[in-house]
This record gives sequence, C-alpha cells and structure tokens, in this order.
Amino acid sequence: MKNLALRLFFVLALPLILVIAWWFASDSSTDVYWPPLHTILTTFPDVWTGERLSDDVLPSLLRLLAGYTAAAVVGVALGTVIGSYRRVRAVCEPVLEFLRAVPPPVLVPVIMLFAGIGDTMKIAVIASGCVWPILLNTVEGVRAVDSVMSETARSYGITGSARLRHVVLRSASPQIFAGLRQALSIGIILMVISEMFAASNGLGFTIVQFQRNFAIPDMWTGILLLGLLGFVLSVLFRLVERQVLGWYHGLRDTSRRSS
Amino acid sequence: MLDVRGLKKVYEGSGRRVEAVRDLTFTVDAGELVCLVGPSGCGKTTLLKCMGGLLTPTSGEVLLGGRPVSGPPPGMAFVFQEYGRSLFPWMRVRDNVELPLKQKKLSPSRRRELVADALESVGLTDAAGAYPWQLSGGMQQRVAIARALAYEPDVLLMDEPFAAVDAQTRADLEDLVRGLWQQRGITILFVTHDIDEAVYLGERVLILSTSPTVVQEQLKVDLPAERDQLHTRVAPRFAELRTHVYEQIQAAKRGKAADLEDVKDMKADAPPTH
Amino acid sequence: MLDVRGLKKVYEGSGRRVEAVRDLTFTVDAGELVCLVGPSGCGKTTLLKCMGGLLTPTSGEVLLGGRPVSGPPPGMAFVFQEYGRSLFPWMRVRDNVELPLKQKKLSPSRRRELVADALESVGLTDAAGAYPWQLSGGMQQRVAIARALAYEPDVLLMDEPFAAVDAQTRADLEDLVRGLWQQRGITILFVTHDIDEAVYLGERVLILSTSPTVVQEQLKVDLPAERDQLHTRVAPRFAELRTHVYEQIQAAKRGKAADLEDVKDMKADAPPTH
Amino acid sequence: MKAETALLGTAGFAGFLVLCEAVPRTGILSEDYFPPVTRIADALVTELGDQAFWTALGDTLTGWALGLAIAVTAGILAGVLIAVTPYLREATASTIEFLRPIPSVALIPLAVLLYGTELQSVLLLVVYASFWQVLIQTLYGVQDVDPVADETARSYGLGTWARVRHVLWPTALPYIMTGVRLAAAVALILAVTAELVIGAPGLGRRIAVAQSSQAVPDMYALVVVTGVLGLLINVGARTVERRALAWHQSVRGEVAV
Amino acid sequence: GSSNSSDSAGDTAADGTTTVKVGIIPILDVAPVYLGQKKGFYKKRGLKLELTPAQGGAAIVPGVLNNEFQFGFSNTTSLLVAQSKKVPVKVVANGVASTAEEGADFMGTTVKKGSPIKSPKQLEGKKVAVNSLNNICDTSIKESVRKDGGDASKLKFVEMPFDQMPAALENDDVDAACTPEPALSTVKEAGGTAIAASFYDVDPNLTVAMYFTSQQYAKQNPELVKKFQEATAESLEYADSHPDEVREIVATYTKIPPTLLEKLTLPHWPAEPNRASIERLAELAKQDGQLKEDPDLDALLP
Ligand SMILES: Nc1ncnc2c1ncn2[C@@H]1O[C@H](COP(=O)(O)OP(=O)(O)OP(=O)(O)O)[C@@H](O)[C@H]1O
Ligand SMILES: Nc1ncnc2c1ncn2[C@@H]1O[C@H](COP(=O)(O)OP(=O)(O)OP(=O)(O)O)[C@@H](O)[C@H]1O
Ligand SMILES: [Mg+2]
Ligand SMILES: [Mg+2]
Repeated sequence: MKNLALRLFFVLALPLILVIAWWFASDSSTDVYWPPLHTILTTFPDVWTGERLSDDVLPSLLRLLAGYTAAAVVGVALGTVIGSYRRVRAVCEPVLEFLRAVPPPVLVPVIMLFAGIGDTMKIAVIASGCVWPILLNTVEGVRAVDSVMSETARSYGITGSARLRHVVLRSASPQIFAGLRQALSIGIILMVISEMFAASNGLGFTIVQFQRNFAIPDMWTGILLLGLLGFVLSVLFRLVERQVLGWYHGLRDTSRRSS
Repeated sequence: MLDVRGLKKVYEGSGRRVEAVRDLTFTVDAGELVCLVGPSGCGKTTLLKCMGGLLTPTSGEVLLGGRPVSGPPPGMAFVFQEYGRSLFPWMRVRDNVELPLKQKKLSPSRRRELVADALESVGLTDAAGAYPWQLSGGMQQRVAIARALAYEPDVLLMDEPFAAVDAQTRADLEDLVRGLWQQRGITILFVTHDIDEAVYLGERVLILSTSPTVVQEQLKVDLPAERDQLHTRVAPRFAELRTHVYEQIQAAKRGKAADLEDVKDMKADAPPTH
Repeated sequence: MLDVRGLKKVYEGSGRRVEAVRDLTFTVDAGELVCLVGPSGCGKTTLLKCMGGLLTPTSGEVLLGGRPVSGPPPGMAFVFQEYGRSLFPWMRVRDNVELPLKQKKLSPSRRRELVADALESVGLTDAAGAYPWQLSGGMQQRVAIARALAYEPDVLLMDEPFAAVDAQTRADLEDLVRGLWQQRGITILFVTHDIDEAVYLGERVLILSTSPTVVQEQLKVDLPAERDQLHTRVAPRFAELRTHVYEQIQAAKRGKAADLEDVKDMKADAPPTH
Repeated sequence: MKAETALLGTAGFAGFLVLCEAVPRTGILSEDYFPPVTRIADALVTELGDQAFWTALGDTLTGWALGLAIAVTAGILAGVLIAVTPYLREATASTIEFLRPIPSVALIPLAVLLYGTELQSVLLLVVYASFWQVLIQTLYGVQDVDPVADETARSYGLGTWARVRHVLWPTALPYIMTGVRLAAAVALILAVTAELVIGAPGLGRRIAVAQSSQAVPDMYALVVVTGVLGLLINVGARTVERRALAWHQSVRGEVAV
Repeated sequence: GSSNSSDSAGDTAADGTTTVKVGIIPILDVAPVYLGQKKGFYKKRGLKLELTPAQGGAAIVPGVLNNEFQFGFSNTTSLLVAQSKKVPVKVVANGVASTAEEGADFMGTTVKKGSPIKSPKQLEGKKVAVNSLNNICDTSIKESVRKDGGDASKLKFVEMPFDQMPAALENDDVDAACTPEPALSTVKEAGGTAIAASFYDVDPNLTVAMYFTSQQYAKQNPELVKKFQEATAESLEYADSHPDEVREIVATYTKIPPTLLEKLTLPHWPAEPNRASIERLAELAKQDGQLKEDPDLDALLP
C-alpha cells in the first residue's frame, strides 16, 4: 500500500510541478500562439469529445496500430536475418542506411505512388519510420548473443527455428524491446506526418487544421492529447515488457534490490 | 569411435596469437570413459570444443565413427565449463533441461519424465521452477549436468562439470556418471582438475602438456571396473596412479615429460580392465 | 573483527521464496583465516555477499570492527564464484587488475608494480595484454585472484577461488594465500568445496548445514602453523580432521548434525595454534 | 575482410539502383513521377555543378552536426544521470513518456515563433527529435549492467563516478552506439524536414523548390543526396563502433570462426 | 517570448537602404517581387528585399508575427481566417489574382485523360484533391459545382501538396484536383483537362493571395510599409505587362523545366486587391462553415 502511494507520487510529482509552472507562466499571456494554460484546458473537453473521438482519434489509433505491428514484424524478421549473417548484413546495410536517411515527408510521395492515398499509404509511412529502431536494435541484439549460449544451443542440436525462438530472439529481446519502445513514439510522430498528406481525418490532420486555421488553443489541446496518448501507450508497453522480460528484470534487479 | 589426428589450434585476433594446441593425436573407443587432465590453460576446453564440432581446428581433424566432424554431431551432449553462461536466463530450470529434448521426436510425457528423472538424479527436483540466476553456482552446474543427462547422448563431453559442487555431491555425481556409463555404454570424455576424480572415474587418463599442447602421457587405469568411493579410493594402486598423474602434471607444468623410473611400468598398454 | 549476528536471508521474487540462510552467528577474529564449507546451495555465497556489504540481510547484522556493514567496506577484496562474469570483458587483463587500484591513491609506478607482482604470483605475466574472454576458465579465475591480491586488502573474502585451476596450480595458490596471510596478517574468509583444502588452509573450519542454513559446527584446525603440501597432507591429524569434516558435510546433507563419538574431542575450543 | 564488406555493400547498392532503374522503365510506375536512375543521375550532375547546392549542403550539415552533437551529449548525460541517481528514474519516467511522442513537426510553429527561420529553429527541432533516441537507448543500456560485474566494482570500493566510467559506460556503449546511429539519421531527417517546411536555408529548401516546380528528377536527385549523406554518416558511425567495441560480443563474433 | 529578433524594423544600412525579409512560397505567384527586386523598384525606395522561401502559411504567419519576416505572402482565405480569429495581420499589397479570362485561368479543376467527368456537377460524390482543406481551393470548387447546378456538400476533399496531384490523378487516387500552375500544365501535358476554372467561378477578378505584415509592424513602421506597398504595386504592374520577363525570372528561383515554362498560363497581377471579390470569398467561406465570424475587412485590408 505504502509502496503504491510512493509509486504514484513518483509518477505525478514532476508532471504536476511542470503543469503548475506552465500555468503561472502563461496565465497572463496575450500572445495568440501562447494561450494561457487554463484556456487550453477549458478548450480540451470541447474539442476532444463526441464525434472527434470516433472520427479522428480512433482511425489514427488503428493506423498506428497497423503500422507499428507491421514494422515490428518486418523489423524483427529482417533484423534477425541481417544480424545472423555477416554477408547479408554487408549487402543490405548500405541500401537500408540510404533509405533510412530519406526524410519521411519526401518519402511520402513515393509511397503514395505504390500505396495510393488511403489508409494503406499512412500505414506504410508509419511502418517505414518505425521499422528502423526495431531493425537496428534487433541486428545488434542478435549479433551480441552470448558465445557460450550459442555454443550450448549448437551442441544440443538446437538449430533452425527452435534456436531462433528459444535462444536468439530471447537473448536479443532486451535490445529488441529498446527498439520497440523507441519505435512507439516515432510511430506517433509519423502518424501525424502521414496525416498531413492526403488525409481527410485523423488526429494529426485535425491538429494541422487547427494550426492552419489559427485555432491555437485547439492546436495546443491536440499536442497535449498526443503527449497523453504517448504516455498511455508507453504504460501499456511497459506492462507487456514486464511480462515478456520478467526474467531479465529479475536477473538485473537482484543486485540492485540490496543496495 | 572418436579419432583426433594431428589436431592444432591457433587463436588469433585482438593483437594476440596463441598456439593453444600444437599437435594432438589420440583415440577414444566407443563406450570408453576417458579423463583428460592438464595444467590450467593448456587447451582442454579448446580440444573438447574441437571434438564437439564447435570450433574449427587450424589443422588436423577429428573423426567420429570414421567421419570428420564439421559441426556438432547429433547424439552428443556437452557440459560447458562456463556453466552459468550456458544456461538460458529466460527459461526456468525445467525448460532449460527440456529444450534440447524438444529437438528430438519424443512424446511430451516422455520428455517430462526424462526431465524429472534428470533433475532428481542431480538433486534439484525442488528447483525445477526457478530461474537459473536464482540458483547457487553449484546448483547451476548441476542443472547443466541434468540437461546433458536428460538428452540421453551417445557421446558425452564434460568440461570440469563438478567444479562448483561440494565434496559429497561430487562423489554422488561421480557415481552417477560411472553408473550411467556402465548401463548405457556411452562414450564419455571428461575434463577435470581433480586427479583423484580422474583416476577414480576414468578407464584411461590422458595427460596433456602445457600450451602449446601435446599428449604428455596416456595412462590406462587398471583398477577394477566395479569402483566405489569407500574402497577404491584407499586402494594402494589408486594411490600409485594418482601420485603418478600428479607428478606428470607437475612435470608438464615444468615443461618437460617426467622421467620417473618407478612409474615406467604404468605406461604399459595393457588392455582396459572392463 | 567480523561479527555475524543472527543473520537471516530470504530471497523473494519471480514466484519463488527461498529461505537461504536461517540464523547464522559466528565471529572471525582479526588476522584469522577461516574456511567455510557446506553443501551446494546452502548459502555460502549469500553469506559472503552479506558480509561484504553487497546484500542486505533480511534480519540480523554483520559488524566489521564493531561497526555494522551497510555497503562494501574499504580495504576489502572479494573473489567471486562467477569469476567469468566478474571480469570486465572490455578491459585487458592488466587493466582489470589495475582498476581497483586506481581508486586508491597510489603512484602509477607503484600501481604497475603491484599489478605485475600479482599477475606473476598467479602465473599470468604473459596474459597481461589479453582480454579476459581470450583466456581459459582457470586463467580467468586466476586473474580474479590477482585482482584481489594486488588490491592489498585487510579483509579478503574468497568464494571458491580455486575451483577452475589444476591441482598443481591449486597447491601453489594455496601456499600463496597462506604465505600472504602470514606475512600481512590479513583476515581471510575462504569458501571451498575441497575438504582437504579447507583443512590445509584454515585455522578454523566453519561447517554449514543445508538450507535453511545454520552453523553446523565450528572446528579448530590444530595443525602447526607452518604447513606444507608434502608433509601436512600426510599427517595423521590431517586425515582425522578431513574425515571429520567430510562426515559432518554428509550429515549436513542428510539434514542433521553428525553424532559421532570418535570425533567428539575435536569440538574442544582449544586456542588457535598460531 | 574489410574489402569484402565494402564489395558486398557496393553490390547490394548496385542491385538497388538497377531495381530503381527497372521499375519505371518497365512501366510499373510512371516515369514522370518516379524517374529512372539515369535521369536522376543527370539531374544530380547538374546539381553538383551548382555553387548554391554546395552552400545548401553546408547549411544542412551544419544544422545536422550541431544538433546531433547537442542531442547526443545531452542524451547521454541525462541518461546516465537519471540512471545513477536513486529515484530520479521513477520521478522522470512519466514526463519523459509524455514529452517524447510529441511530434517535432507539431513544434514547427513554436520553433518559428522562437527563432524564426534561422539555424536555431532547425536546431530546436533536430535536438528535440534526436535527444530522445539517445536518452532511451542510454537508459536501456545502463539497465543492462551485469549484476556480477557491478557487484565486483562495488566490492572494490569503486565510487559512483568510477563505476559509471568503468562498468556502466562500457556496458551501455553498444546501446548508445545504436542510439547515436538512430539519432544521426533522425537528425538528418529533421534538418531536411525543417528546412523543407520552415524554409531555413539548406537542402530541404531546395527540395521544396524542386517539388513545387514539378521538377521531379531534381527532387529525387536531392533526396538521393540526403540518402547518401545518411549512408556516409553510418559508415563513419560503424568505424567508430568497431574501434570502441572491439571487446564486444557483436564485434568479437566476426573475428572468430 | 515572441519578438526576440534583433532586426525588428529591418536592418538599415549606412546608405539608408533597409533590408526587409519577406516570407514567400517559391511558386509562380510571387514572380513580381523577384522581378521588382531585379528591376530596382524596391531599391529606389530604399528597400532591400531578402526573399525567404517557406513551405506555406504555417511557417510564414508566425514568422511575420514575431517579426522574423517583415512581410509575408499568403492566400486570401488564410488571411480572412486569421483576421476572424483576431490574429493581428494586416494586408499591405495585392499578391495574385484570377486572370478574368474564361477558360484561361492559372488554376483549373482538372481530371485525368479519359476521365468520365466532364463538368463540375459530375464531381458529386467524387474525391477531389486540394492543397489544404477548408481553404480557398475547396471554397472555389464548391462554387463551381453549385454554379453547374450540383450539390456542393457531396464532394469529398482530400489534402495533398500540389506537386503530388498529377501523380494522384494518374493513379486514380483522386478523381479531380485543384491544380494551379505549374501542376495545371503538368496535368494537361499528360492529357488531362480542366473542367472548371474555379477561382474564376468565384469571381473573375478573385484576389487569390496577398502580401501582409503584422499590425504592430504596420503601426510602428508606416513609412516602410508604404514604400513596400508602392514598390510592390509597381512590380505587379510591370509583371502583368511583361510576361516574357516573368517567365525568365521564374526560372531563377524555381526549377520548373524550361519546356513546361513556355506553356504556363500566367496569372493576373493587378496592383490593388479587389475588395468585392474578397467579400464574395468571405461570404462563401462563411456559408461553407470555414469562417465562424465575419472578418473585419476594414481592419485587414489596407
Ligand atoms: N577465444 C579465445 N581467443 C584467444 N585465445 C583463446 C581463446 N580461448 C582460449 N584461448 C587461449 O587458448 C589457450 C587454451 O585455452 P583453453 O580454454 O582451451 O584451456 P583449458 O585447458 O580449458 O584451461 P582451464 O583448465 O583453465 O579451463 C589459453 O592460453 C587461452 O588463452
Ligand atoms: N538471486 C537469487 N534469487 C533467489 N534465490 C537465490 C538467489 N541467489 C541464491 N538463491 C538461493 O539461495 C540459496 C543459497 O544460494 P547460495 O548461492 O548462497 O549457495 P552457495 O552455498 O553459494 O552454493 P554453491 O556452493 O553451490 O555456490 C540457494 O537455494 C539459491 O537457490
Ligand atoms: Mg577450460
Ligand atoms: Mg556459491
């Protein structure tokens, strides 16, 4: 019980301080672009309830989910292959690095050529951005499998898919999760970017509309909502991670618990 | 069964070149239990890994049943010296032992039975549900042994498998290994630093020189096949043999073969006693 | 010097609750060399980590020079059972040994000297420039020992430090440790599974019961202070003592104190021989 | 082996180019919107001959390098500080998770408002986006310290700073290197995007001009330039990594069998 | 913190010329200021222009408000919206206007080659690409549909940059697009046709975009603003009457391929904004719900 209260305190303390600081700093602001926080907060419920929730937020979330999942599957699969074979890595790396350095806003037209302008395009844009941290981390994680462990696996004839499933992926999982975590927030960013092109609904689209139409407090509520969304998703993510990486946290915590 | 011919291994990299093994030639017959002793760093682990197909020799070759070993052959189990790192920290003890069995076509119930038996024989039934890192060093090592036993191998390569367990457990495990060997007729290559253990366990003791390594001596252990902790270890012949091995290792460390008159007769290539 | 009072340690987490140590009370005097034996998994490592301030006991306390230990005290060196993982793979052997010295205010030349001496005394002068993962298991373990020796500690906690080295090296290292202990008067707590080693090295042998652990017996080793590998090990008293310890461990594993008439006299609290 | 890697890499890239040439040539995509490589190459040659192009390249690289340097330094410092200070991690976790997904593109009006279309605007966006990459990787890396290694360090009385330097840092380094490589690419992306949207001088602005003029090959030529930049940056990062991580399993593994 | 730019009134050099920064979009429409700069219309009034290209109003309006730019270029609808939201913007000069020639406007609502859509009315239920939703493009296209007797509320608008519209039409991602030059010519190149001149449909003389500054700047620097106004008016007039020079100058700041440049329909550059057309646009915008309140045109226009 006491533990829970302490955790809650840690989660809330800093955000509260920041919000209070913001509140007072912006209280008397007359600048159109810096509306007072209380204006933003009173606008919030008006903007993000009712139809907007189902018409803009939900489609955005679904696209995010689809793009993220696609990126996770592709990133882990490709990363495992690239990480396991030095030659494949040598062949693929330049091309991948090349593609990775192309800014998504200029990549969007190209993706549009392949994927049209519908949800497929947006999902592709999200996936194309999320895939990099997952891919890179998977490659590194797979490359770093402990030599004694991989020898153990080899000597017991644990090869092929069993080796992949039981040894390589598990051993790389801490690093893969680091990548997945990174990708989550990149996904949200790309969700917004993708909705800046050829969209007619979505969270990103709405925010950009607000911005263009000088509905500045509304725009700020959008930014806040994105932050909240990111926060909620990361909490969910942490739950999953705790589940999957339970062994890892247990292992790493043993010494720390005592200090 | 296992033929090692002119094996040589040179490690290179990160600014260091080590000729770990210079020239090893010997044979392990099918169903034989050979113990390997030698000074620390002489290349025992290297040799074992080459025999297990985990390391490619710089030159020379290893033959298993007449065919060159190029990768880990099926039906072979390996107990690593670095037992801690050879267990998968993301799996509970039970799953660690079971994993290699999944590669064999066994019914789940048979698998469970094998796992339970193996864990029991090393005295770890209680720890089946724990993660390896929740166990003590000796317990981890016993998990690694249990994994090898459950695998029911034809060839068993063990690299200092009892280094971290207490004297009593060690004695029990020694008897366990000898018992299994006698029942199942498996071929065992056993690396140890404990000379008494080498003599007690082995049908033959292979003494390696310091690095760059050659075979310093091969010693037939002419003790009766039926051995037990109480009587064998106090037998006069046992004492002679262990003194001989000890002197050979000392000699190996000094860098030359021991030239001791009183043990000459021991080098006789008498047929194994069993 | 080192007081352990009512020490209890319970591990909890990942669905497992283990009462590793139930109630330990004993004292190690300043400048004493105490050996610790006990069945595998009985809590020796746990105890050592608590004494070294690396683990907080569930209850009870450890006092060093009268003051409770809350973190690793200065002037203490630890040799870990998991020697492989306790070396830093990103540093060469030399740097691994030197690192703790950097925390002490020493001149670089003195540091280099200490490192060179320590590496020489474990026979690893040649390997100074290698990475730990380029070494054999026994060599790695010796690096860990060298690191502790170079540190010139007042209190030395060693957890099965010779498990991976060959018999000859082991004997040399045993003499090294006893030599250092006699010269410098450091306090040493030494965990081992080798009963001969415990008796040969220690002034006192502490025998632990199986988990949940209590002190099964404390045994004064009334051998002369000057010991050597050749003569001490064949002394009749040595044989008596080792047999006694062996029986106690067997008894501990069976879960109760041995009740052997013929060794009763050994429990006498005779003053230490040195 | 280095030569082999380079050779394989070149081969892979050549394959990619052939594919890009073939797709429009065979009519799978319209040549007008996805010009074949040869036409892009033509445009690229013209670009390379233009003095203004090099100025733009310099501007972009300045924004990128400065932004990346700031982000990496800040990310690592913050990450290590958060990791070693008791409770700081818990106290900042929620705020980090809140700020991180706020898209830098949504900050554009803010950046313009604060710094106009000058370099600082680009820097703000670049730093904001790449900082998180480094920070998160650092946090994960720091968590990966082997408990036995850490106990060893503690038992030998290594202080906080010494432990950070000798234990924590080498353990986290592989993660941080990945973070830096991610951040380098993200920084480049944002430098270009910021120029594209805000109109700060640089390659991005040239891309914007080419886009709005329907000069498709020119636009692709510039995109290729950013891609090649990313490629070079990665080669650099890899070289640093090989030196810094010679001991690491991932690098070691390539030396052995 | 809004105005931390050092050059709050533009930099005045020793010889009395003041440098002003103008945020523009690097498109055909702003050719007159480039031309005027080249011809010295600004210089002779003591102004030196620094033309800074930006992607769109999103960056230009805040830039002008915080005095990063002294002047900016923006389309009329955006300015109307800004004004109605009390964003302190002030128009200083005309930007660009519809050509007032039926069938030869610089913007067309286009469809791809062979499209079954022949008239605006047929756009009902179809997807139309616009560069920015709820802006001048959709307002005017709706007007075209209404004039053709269709139901404007049945259109579906999709947002994408002008330069991607030709490809989107080609791929059938959209059925029609709001294409100003040079996208218009690109579509026509590919065989597409314009089914309406929507700007023209709103008003033959529709003021499409204008140059503006912030109210604060206008108040503090009336002299400078006046000079900019005069010079821009002169430039607009000059550009209107010298199309060849316009094509020449466009090649310097855009990358429009020369072959395409020849074919471009140039817009009309009247010296003054056409108040009636702006009122009409405001009316339509209000009718379509883009404007919530009536903009104060007196405050907005010069
Ligand atoms: N990965 C490696 N890279 C470079 N050198 C190595 C490597 N592994 C082992 N060596 C070297 O090879 C030699 C033999 O090592 P090996 O591990 O085979 O010895 P060992 O007989 O098993 O010793 P121990 O009894 O101490 O385990 C040593 O000198 C060691 O330094
Ligand atoms: N991190 C941990 N989490 C949970 N349980 C643990 C942990 N470490 C040790 N234990 C348990 O505590 C008990 C004592 O372990 P410890 O390592 O102290 O034994 P030990 O005497 O050193 O054994 P060995 O001689 O085999 O090394 C064991 O039952 C073990 O399972
Ligand atoms: Mg070895
Ligand atoms: Mg232990």
